Amino acid sequence: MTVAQVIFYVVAALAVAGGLGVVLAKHAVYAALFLIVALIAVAGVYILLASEFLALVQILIYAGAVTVLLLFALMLTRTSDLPEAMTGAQWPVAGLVAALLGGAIIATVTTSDWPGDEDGMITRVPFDDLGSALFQQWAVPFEIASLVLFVALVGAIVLAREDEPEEEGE
Amino acid sequence: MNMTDAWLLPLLPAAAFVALTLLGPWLPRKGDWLAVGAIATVFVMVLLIAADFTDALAAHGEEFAGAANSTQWLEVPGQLELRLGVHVDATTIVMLTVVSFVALMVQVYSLGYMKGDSRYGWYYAVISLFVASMLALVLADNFLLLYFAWELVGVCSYLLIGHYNHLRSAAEAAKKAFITTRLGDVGLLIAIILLWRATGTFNIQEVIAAAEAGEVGREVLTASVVLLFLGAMGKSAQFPFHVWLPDAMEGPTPVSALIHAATMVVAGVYLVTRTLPLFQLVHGGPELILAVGLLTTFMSATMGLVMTDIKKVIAYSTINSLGLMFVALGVGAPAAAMLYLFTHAFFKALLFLGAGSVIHATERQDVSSLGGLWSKMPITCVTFAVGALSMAGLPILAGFWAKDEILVALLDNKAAFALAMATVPLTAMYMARVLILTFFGDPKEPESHEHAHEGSPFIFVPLVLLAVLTVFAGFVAFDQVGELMGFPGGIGEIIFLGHPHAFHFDWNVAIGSSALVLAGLAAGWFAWAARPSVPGVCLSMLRPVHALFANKYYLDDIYQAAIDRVVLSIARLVAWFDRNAVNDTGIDGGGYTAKFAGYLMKFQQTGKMPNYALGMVIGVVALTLVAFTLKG
Amino acid sequence: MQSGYILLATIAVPLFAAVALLFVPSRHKDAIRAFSVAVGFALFGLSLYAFFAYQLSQVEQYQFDMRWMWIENVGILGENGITLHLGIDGIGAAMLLLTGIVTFAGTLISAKIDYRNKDYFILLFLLVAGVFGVFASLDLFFWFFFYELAVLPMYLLIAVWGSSSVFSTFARTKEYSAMKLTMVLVGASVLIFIGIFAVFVEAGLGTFDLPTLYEVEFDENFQKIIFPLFMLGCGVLAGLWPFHTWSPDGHVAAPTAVSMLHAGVLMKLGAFGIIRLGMQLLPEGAEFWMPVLIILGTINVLYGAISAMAQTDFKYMVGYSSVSHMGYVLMGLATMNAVGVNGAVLQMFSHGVMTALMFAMVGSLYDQAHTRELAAFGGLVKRMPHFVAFFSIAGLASLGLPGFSGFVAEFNIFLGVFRTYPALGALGILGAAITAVYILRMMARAFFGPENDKWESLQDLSRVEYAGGAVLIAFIILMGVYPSPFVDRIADSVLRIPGIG
Amino acid sequence: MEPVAQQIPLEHFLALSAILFSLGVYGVLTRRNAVLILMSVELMLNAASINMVAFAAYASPEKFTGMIFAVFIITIAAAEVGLALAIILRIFRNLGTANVDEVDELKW
Repeated sequence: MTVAQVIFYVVAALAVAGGLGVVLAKHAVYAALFLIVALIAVAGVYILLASEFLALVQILIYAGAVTVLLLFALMLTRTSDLPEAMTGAQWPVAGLVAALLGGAIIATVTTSDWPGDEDGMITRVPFDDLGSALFQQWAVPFEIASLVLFVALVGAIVLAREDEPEEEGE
Repeated sequence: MNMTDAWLLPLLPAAAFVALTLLGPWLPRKGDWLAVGAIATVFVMVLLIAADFTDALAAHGEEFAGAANSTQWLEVPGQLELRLGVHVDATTIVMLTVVSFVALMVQVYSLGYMKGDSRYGWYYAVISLFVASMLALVLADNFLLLYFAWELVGVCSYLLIGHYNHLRSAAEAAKKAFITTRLGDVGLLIAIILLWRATGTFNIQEVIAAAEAGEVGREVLTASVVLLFLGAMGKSAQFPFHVWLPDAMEGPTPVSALIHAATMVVAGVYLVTRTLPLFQLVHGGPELILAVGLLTTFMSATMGLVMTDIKKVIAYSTINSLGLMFVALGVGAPAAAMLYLFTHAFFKALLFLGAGSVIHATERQDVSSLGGLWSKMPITCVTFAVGALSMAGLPILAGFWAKDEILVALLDNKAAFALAMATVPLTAMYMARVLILTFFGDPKEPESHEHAHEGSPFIFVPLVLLAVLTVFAGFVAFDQVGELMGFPGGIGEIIFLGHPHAFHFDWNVAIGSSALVLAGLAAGWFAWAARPSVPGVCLSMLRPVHALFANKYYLDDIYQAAIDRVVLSIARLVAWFDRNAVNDTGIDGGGYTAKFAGYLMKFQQTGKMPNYALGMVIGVVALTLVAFTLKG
Repeated sequence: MQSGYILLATIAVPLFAAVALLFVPSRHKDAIRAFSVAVGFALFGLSLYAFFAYQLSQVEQYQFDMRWMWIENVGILGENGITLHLGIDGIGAAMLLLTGIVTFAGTLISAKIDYRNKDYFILLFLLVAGVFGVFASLDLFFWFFFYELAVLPMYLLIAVWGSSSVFSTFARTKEYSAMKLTMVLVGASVLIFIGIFAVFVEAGLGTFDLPTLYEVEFDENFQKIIFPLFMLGCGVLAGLWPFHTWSPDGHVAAPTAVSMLHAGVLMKLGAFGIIRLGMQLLPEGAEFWMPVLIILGTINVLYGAISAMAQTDFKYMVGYSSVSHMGYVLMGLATMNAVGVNGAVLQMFSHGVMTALMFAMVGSLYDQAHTRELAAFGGLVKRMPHFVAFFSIAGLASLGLPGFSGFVAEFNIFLGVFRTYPALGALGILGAAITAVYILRMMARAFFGPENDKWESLQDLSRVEYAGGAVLIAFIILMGVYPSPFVDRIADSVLRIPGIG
Repeated sequence: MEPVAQQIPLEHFLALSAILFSLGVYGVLTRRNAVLILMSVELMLNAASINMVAFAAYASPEKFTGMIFAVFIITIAAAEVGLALAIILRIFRNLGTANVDEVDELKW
């Protein structure tokens, strides 16, 4: 077993554990913390896949900004301090279905023949190549993405702001 | 005027009908002169055609079968050709003469009788249409035109019976007449189509020829003949279809004279005469006619005896006469039937017109409110008496010759002869009864008696003319009379359908029947004039029998019940079934099923997002599994 | 001069009239009336012209043939893929004339409508355009398009301008009737739609052009499977038992002119479809299934007539009599011989004119009396002599009285039926006798007898009703007395239908 | 661009992605709190990203399309979280709860 393999299994185990925590944790804030674990573990997976840039972005944006936002949301929507049921009534069916789905995907994955898999070789992508591709070949989608972000921002503000007084009369 | 021009005959009154219908209200005198003029012209043309016919007869001898002329009406190439055409032979000539003459008399009579009627113009329009249809009926060379005209005379009869349409009874009677005859017509139409199917033609002569050549299957022929006879029974008011004719007296009296005595009701007799060869090909065919005729004759005589409405008595006497004609046809004596038809037209029209004169004068038609009219209305009285005695069969009057002719023809069939003889005194008795109760004795309602008076010349001139004919028409049976009138071989050539010397005279029968007639008349005189208490005594002794007769053997009630209880119940059942089973259950059921399915399905719309999400995922999983399975 | 533009005009004129009406302010009610009647008259003239300009004994089966390309050589569509192909044979010519007559009479009668008459006429003209389109189309796609166009405006016309009926034991609201009519007919047209596509695919020519498809000889089993789709799908619109109940309810609920058009013309679309799609496309299938159709037709005749006898409502009686008379059409078609089919087409025409007249008259009475209860009337003849005369003519025509169109048609049908199924023919004739019973009962009860004082205020026919009725009666009598112009055109085309012996 | 020998089969990455994705699905289906559902969605998004990147690295390194996709996914996720947060706040303000199974106005 090579070092890379060891690292992979450790990281994968962390990611799965984090995921389990997200969906099973009894407390919402714990779930958020487990999410951070999972996200960081995924960043580790990116590094194993020779995409350091992605790993960085993952940690900065996901594990940082997004999670903070989620924690804010939790804080803002807290109704009471009383412990309440975190899991809905359909969890047995959902568990079965999710297991089936995962099993099906894994079965498909393992029985399929994937290209480039023979030697376990991967190719490192230089930062500058990625950057130039993003701003040349993918310039238009990139701009659109910025627009999406902008619209989302405006939309969030519109949705979240307080109602005008005259609208309350409904 | 040639025989082949006979197709013009119906067109004249038809044109008068169209003109009266469209322009009637704007014509002077509402256009009655048009109608009378048309029929008068037709009468003259009929005489010309008859002359042409006798010439042809003289030229060709006994082989002469008649002249025909037809035109195409409708064609499906190679499949079907319907033609309208006329055929003139001896029978036709007799019928044409009767129809045009009686129609002329009745139309003239109506000038006086219908004067002041609120629908005077319409009356003349329909009468014209009737004459046109009736002429077409007797001229028809094929079953199609015959059926066409057959139905048209039916509808004219319907319209005229219902002439006084503000009366519920008139409306009901009209309906009854139409529906009853229509039931017979179902048979007629089926018979016509069956014969067409077997022979490929509607032409009457060709159909008969084909049947005689054995081209028509036995069962088909039997069925057609029976069905054909159904049509004749309906039109000619034979038992058990006779119920409509007495009710038809709701119409104006001239209409009764024309349609329900002289012309339309004998259409059945005419039809059977025309197709008699077909009946004779079928085993039991003539016997069927004979049985129906005898039954009708006897039953109608008994019912005529107890009726109190003067017109209904005459109506039953008409059924009686029609029955006799069928009896003659049943024993294979069409000549006798035609002679009776010919003379019957005159004396029966005379009776009705006479009754009409009484009704016109007194506005009563129940014999129990009439009486003693002879002093007020001598002409009517005498002419009516001539008609009644002729109907009874008193010697030398027209009815006597014709009736004896039929009795002679019956000599071979003892039972039938006995039954026919039995009706002779009955007939005489009820004719005496109606004559006595109407014109003799004391007036039962003095005030209406006071006002009674002879009508206008329009009314009594036709009466006199018909009375004269009633006295003398019977003599045409003798060749000598015909030759005197200028017909070679006698008028019998025409009447007797190409059997010129078929007139038999049997002194024994004549004396026997005359004796019975006299006995009947005497009994009538005894019961209703000499000893007025007798009917009451008889009535009390024979109450059930009287009730049976007076209620027309309960046939009307049975029919009414059959329609109200059975037919309408079935109809309501079907309508109920249609509404509840077919519609509400079947058709709406489909809708309700969809609706209920929707009701059930809506509960999967929980509104809870996780449920929807679960559904989606299950779908994805299922699809994945399917894809996975297919991939192998 | 024969030009497909005539046929195009019969479709385009009502469509343009509908569009033009959109731009008329709805307050000009009289102008709208006058315009609509004028359009009706124009359509009458066009159809009359087309009928008489139709040439007899020509080589071409379809005259006024004209084709406008729409979609071609795209995707699955090959040459002549979907074209607006117009043309009529003798059957189409007769039906076109019928539509013209009934439309004209209908617009005349509709002049009485006051409530939103602009919208009413727009919908009416859409419907009329659809009907003309079906009779003139020689392309399956457009055939179906026009078919749906003819059915759908009906929903609004009934639901908005119709009338509800309340009886002692049940009620039929106009919304219910409109919905049922639309649902049943649309459901039936799904069958037709499936059939059309099956034919399209099976032929594999990439065209919806009917004359081209007529040339194709379809596999016998295919025909046997697909024919019932057309038979049922079209049959439902022709009032086929047991899917007929939309018809009495729908006709009763509909406003007068819509009843006239619907019973007079639309039901004929169904029978026309059975000929055009069923018998002409799939002759072997037709031969296989016709025994079923003739039995259903006979049931229609008797069942409809007996039901009509039990009705207590004028319009329901007329509605059920339509079911009964359409049964004769189905019987005639099912004989598969020239005489019977010829009779069926004649009956389509005859019944169309006759039933339109009946509905017009019932409508006239209802507008004044606000009831259609048979038992409520009596002695109408005194106040409304022309009404009674017109209604009686329609009634007598419907019971098959010689001299009126019904006799010619039914006689031909009986001849045809007797050739193949004498027993059913006898039942058919019995049905005619039952018709006589209920028609005469109705007349005796409502028209004659002592006058009911309640109805002293009734007026006789108005001038528009008189005119509309007179047009219809003229054709009833014309066909009854001189049927050759009709038979010559129809028989010629009927003999060209494959499988007709 | 030099190849690196990792000696980890592609299937292992894919399997990890599948497990994470299923966990996310399970979370979406069972969690009641909207914010937690959002977190589960993030898990699913990450699983998808892993797939993209792994395929890019193994199958078509010269194009690195998968990595670009991953960048976009992260971008969209950020926008999505922002919007979702606003919606959740709105629901919370109107209905007084952030539990999705209590928000069932749109039912029969």
